[in-house]
Amino acid sequence: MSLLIYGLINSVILALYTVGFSLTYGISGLANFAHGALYILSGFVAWSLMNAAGLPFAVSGILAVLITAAIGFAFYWVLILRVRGIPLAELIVTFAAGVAILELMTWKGFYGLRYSLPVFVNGGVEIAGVGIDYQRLIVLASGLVLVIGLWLFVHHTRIGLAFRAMAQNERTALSIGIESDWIGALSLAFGAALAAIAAMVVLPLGVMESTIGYDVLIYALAVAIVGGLESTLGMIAGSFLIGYGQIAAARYIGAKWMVIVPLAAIVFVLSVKPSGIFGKFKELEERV
Amino acid sequence: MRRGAMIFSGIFLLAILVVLPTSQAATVKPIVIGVPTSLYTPFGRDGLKAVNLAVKEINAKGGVKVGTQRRPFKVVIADTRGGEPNTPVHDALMAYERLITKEKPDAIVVGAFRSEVLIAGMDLVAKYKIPQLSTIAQSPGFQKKFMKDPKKYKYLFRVTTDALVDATYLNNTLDILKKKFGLKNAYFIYQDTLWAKAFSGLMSRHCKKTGWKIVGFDGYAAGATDFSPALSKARESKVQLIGMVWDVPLGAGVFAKQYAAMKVPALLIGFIPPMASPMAVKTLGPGVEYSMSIEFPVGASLPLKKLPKTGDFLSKFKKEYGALPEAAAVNSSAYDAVFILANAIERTGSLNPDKLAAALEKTDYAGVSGRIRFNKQHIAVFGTKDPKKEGVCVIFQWQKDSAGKLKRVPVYPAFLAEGKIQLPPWMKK
Amino acid sequence: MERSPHPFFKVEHLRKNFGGVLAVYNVSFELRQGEFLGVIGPNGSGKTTLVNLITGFVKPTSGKIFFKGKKITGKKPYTIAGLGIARTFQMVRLFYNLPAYKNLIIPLCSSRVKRLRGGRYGEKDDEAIDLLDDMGFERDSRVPYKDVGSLPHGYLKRLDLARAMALRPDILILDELFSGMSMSEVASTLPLIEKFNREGLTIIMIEHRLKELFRVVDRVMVLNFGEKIAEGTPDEVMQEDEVKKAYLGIDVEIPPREAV
Amino acid sequence: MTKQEGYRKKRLDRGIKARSDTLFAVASWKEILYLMIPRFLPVAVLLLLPLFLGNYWNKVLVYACIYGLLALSWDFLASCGLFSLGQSLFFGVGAYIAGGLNYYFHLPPLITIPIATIAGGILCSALLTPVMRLRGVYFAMVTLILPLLLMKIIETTGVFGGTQGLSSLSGFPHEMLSIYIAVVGFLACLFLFRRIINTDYGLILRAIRDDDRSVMSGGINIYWRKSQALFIAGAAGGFAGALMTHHYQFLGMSVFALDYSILPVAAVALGGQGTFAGAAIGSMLLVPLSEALRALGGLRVAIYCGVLIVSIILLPEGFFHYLARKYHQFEKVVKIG
Repeated sequence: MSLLIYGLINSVILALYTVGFSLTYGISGLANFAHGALYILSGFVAWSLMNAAGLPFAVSGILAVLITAAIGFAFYWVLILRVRGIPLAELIVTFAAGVAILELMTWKGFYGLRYSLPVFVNGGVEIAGVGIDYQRLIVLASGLVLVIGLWLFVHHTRIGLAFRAMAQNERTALSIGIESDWIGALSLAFGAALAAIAAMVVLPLGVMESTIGYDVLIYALAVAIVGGLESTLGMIAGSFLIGYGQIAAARYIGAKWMVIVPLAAIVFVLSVKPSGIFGKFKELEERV
Repeated sequence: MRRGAMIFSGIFLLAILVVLPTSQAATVKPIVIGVPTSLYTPFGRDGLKAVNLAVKEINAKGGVKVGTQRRPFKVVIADTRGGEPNTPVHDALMAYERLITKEKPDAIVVGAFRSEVLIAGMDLVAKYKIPQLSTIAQSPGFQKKFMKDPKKYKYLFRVTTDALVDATYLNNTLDILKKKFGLKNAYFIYQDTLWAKAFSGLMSRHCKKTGWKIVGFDGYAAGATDFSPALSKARESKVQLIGMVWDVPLGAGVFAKQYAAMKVPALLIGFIPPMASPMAVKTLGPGVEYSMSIEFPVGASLPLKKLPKTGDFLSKFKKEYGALPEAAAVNSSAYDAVFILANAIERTGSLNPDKLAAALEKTDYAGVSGRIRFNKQHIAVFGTKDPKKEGVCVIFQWQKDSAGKLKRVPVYPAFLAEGKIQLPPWMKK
Repeated sequence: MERSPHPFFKVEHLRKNFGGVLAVYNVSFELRQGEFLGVIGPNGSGKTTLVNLITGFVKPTSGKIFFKGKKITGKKPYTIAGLGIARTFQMVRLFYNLPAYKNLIIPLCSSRVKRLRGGRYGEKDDEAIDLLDDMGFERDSRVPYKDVGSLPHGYLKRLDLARAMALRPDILILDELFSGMSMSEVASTLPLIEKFNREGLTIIMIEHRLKELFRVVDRVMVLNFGEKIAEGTPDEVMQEDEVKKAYLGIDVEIPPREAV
Repeated sequence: MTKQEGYRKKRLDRGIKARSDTLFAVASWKEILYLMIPRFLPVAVLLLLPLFLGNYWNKVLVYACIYGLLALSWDFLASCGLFSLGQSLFFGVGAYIAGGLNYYFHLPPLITIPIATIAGGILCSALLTPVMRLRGVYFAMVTLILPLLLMKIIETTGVFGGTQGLSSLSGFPHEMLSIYIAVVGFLACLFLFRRIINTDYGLILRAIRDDDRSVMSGGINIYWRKSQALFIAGAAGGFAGALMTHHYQFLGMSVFALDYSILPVAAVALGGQGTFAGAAIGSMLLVPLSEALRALGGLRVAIYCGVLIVSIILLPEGFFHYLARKYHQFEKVVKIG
């Protein structure tokens, strides 16, 4: 039972890690390798606001999300725009920017025992004999809300539809008056905001450390690749596979093997079915 | 391409500025102490602060007497990067070597954070013949390598505790718990790195010998972020005690919070930095109550009434830097190391490494962490008996005081204890 | 020519769908050695897909292809090329930053050519220049040494043909070789292809310029919406109602074979 | 970028450049020097440098050569269209082979290094063969992940000393020997790669990068060729790893660290891709620079990344191409009109 529940929570956490990454990729085809860095950056922004400016967590959390979104937006205009359309240069630039952010944070001293965001509600309940804290239930709920909200947003709002048009065909989108650079920048801003939201709900589970950024990136990549990039269904499937895989590996093989699961999954999927579980035919052709 | 050229020349200018030596009008040549360590880990950061504090004190008194002349200390630093095991060891060695060849330190203190860097760096230090008093890494691998060629490695000393000592303290506490409260189911979790594994291995072996039932013994990778498998297993199998050894902040923090959240009805004991830290209540919330942790050696972050020196050191530290050290480990060792070095220099009256090493061997210094002498393997003698005879550690528990505020209360050994071990109410039947 | 028990080249019930779109549907045909087959059809009728299927660039959904009695379906493009099925590309695929003759080095380095040369060690560069000479690249001019990027389009098409011929193929597949060529370029290239055919090369030619095509081919196959709707000599084929329907409005004049 | 009204800059090739491109007869000593200096001067400097540098800067030189080898190996893979983000894979595999042989079988460095070079190349091409059909970003991702995976596997299973690594490996009998092995190995690799890529063999590799379908239709087994390229690049990386292991007499799982993947890419981006000389210059600039910046501690990695971003965005052609153009051309300001 605990396997079931904690597997679910682990999966939702992975989905939260990934949702911003795959939104950005789905809309503008940009694999944002600075995703993990933005995630943890938002955590430290919130922490700084709380501790330096003395704001309550609710306010600083929201501010952190907005600031991260703005950083994502600026990031596009300052850096990505100049290498747009060269996938490899995009990858290297985002990756390098992410590593630079993480190393700068380490250098600034955001590495230690005192960085932690408070949980929303203290305490916990018992479900079917398994102890679970309210924060994890909040993570579960927000994961659900975010995925559904994203679906509604993409399918039922004007800007969401513009996003979809863009995702399907950039040239057509241009011809009906959708500015691709704006959409690209917005997609990165939304991706960054989602990363920040994930950070706000997931980070209170533990303490913060700049190196989390690397892990988040790898988890996001693992989920996105295993499920098939940019497919929402694939993202959900990917996070469940890896999430349960990790918990099961920890329980039945040995806890050390948890970290191997996502890495092995990436390598396995890319070498066997590069388009991922729910990837479409088109992607397969492009990748191989 | 003018812009590109400008950027490049800019980078080069910056480089030149950085390498240019800063001129100093020093009349007396200072004694240079090198501090190569992972400056961004709490251990390295606070270790450096402790060193600076000691140096300031010594210099205020006019410095160290070398022969007839009084010379001040000067601290030079090098960042060996990374608290995680995945930062390159070669790079750390390079930083070490740069420090040694460029700054020409007369001695090195603090030293590596990760055991593998300490051990890999031993050859380097021996090659350049620089006395080194390392104060962070706890791996017993040090002694093992030392004994292979004691002559070659004679410049290397370790001032702080060894994982073996830490484990003895915990084992003795386990004995008390067993006797006093009749606990018998234990679960061990450790960070899958060398010293932590050695540490927890000693604990579990001791438990096996003394009649505990070991329900689980799990190594988690240093980057682990979910401990629910172990915690749910512990919960299901009615574990009464969880032993945990960890040093990377991240995993320990998640564990501490998750342990509290999942309400595992077991007593927590071990070395969990965020939980032992003076800031634990602020960082992790009230869930830390009743958890027990070791501080090695004494004086790292917890002022003890029965050892006034620890209080002195920590109040000076707090006055200088505005807060207590973050981690409940090794800070007092870094402070002591500087004094031990000064002491040895004054005794031998020379900075010659061979003479200095010989003088260090004869060290007998009453420091913050107890009386420091070195054994044949060049590690400081630590024990559980008497701070006047050896270095000591302490085990404390988070308890509520009369005002309901959470405080760290020393509970073991008896000569340091200020309170009794309390069993959480949810464990009493 | 001795008769082998197997047909030289045979396609059986070949079928390919991309997603829901049927690109090639149930196409079967056979080729004798030395035969010259033309493939025609309106745009989007699956001609290029057929070439890609035969040369292994696209894997068929179902169906089989045999070459000299051996099944070659599902084999990798380089294996098929190595067996002796060479092709040109509708949109030429050349290396624009290399001199023209260096483009031929690639097939000349293949194991097939190495085998056919019989271990004879010769200058590959010379052989490349010779080949280009055959295609009408004047040997003494600097044209073969020029970077491909600076050559006019007609040259590119002929270079692509030379590249295919460098492989010393048994079957040559020409995918709209003449598209984008001027009349005079076509006029100089066509005899070349005829010459290859006379020397025993089996050729499959996909072409929109029916006039030129009908002048050289033995047989024509007509595709429409991925299906084979007719096959036979040029005269026979153009009589069929379905073909007329597919080529609605196109009035094709069929010249006598020998009248070049 | 200069805003002179009515004037513009004009760039002209020097006469000798135009002639030396196609003709091999040179007329005077001056011209011979013009052609030879850029080739021989750096080599001579590099060979003489160890005699004059101090102990520490000699270490930096070795470091630069080792990163240079990784950068060359990156550039070689890139020449056939395989963009890797995991040079540390090659590096680490070579290091573990050499270190393992030395630790468990006590073979001397002069035997382990050649074995690590060859076996490292074979092992790397075998490891990457399943993903060879991936292109661009996907290949980069796999190569980024693979070394991490190997690192975690070593951490988890504890093979080869686990997290602690193996120490007290044998070093070179003489300090100068190790420096010269690094320098000569680096130069040999540079010239070998430049040679390979200009032969017909190299031509095919470059063609695979440009258009693999066209190469396939030429009857060339591109996967076989790619695995050969992986072998060559892997051997260079493995050599670097083996050298580093013996140089520091230590082997740990950190040989798979991100640093060994990022720095070579940064070096190539800085120096310019596709000529190997760029990769060499890039690493010879970047490594000493980063050593000079060592005082800044952990900030250095951030600075590599900064250099990488700046050189990709502002100087996409790289330092080498920029220098080469300056060398072969002169500029003059001409009036427009």
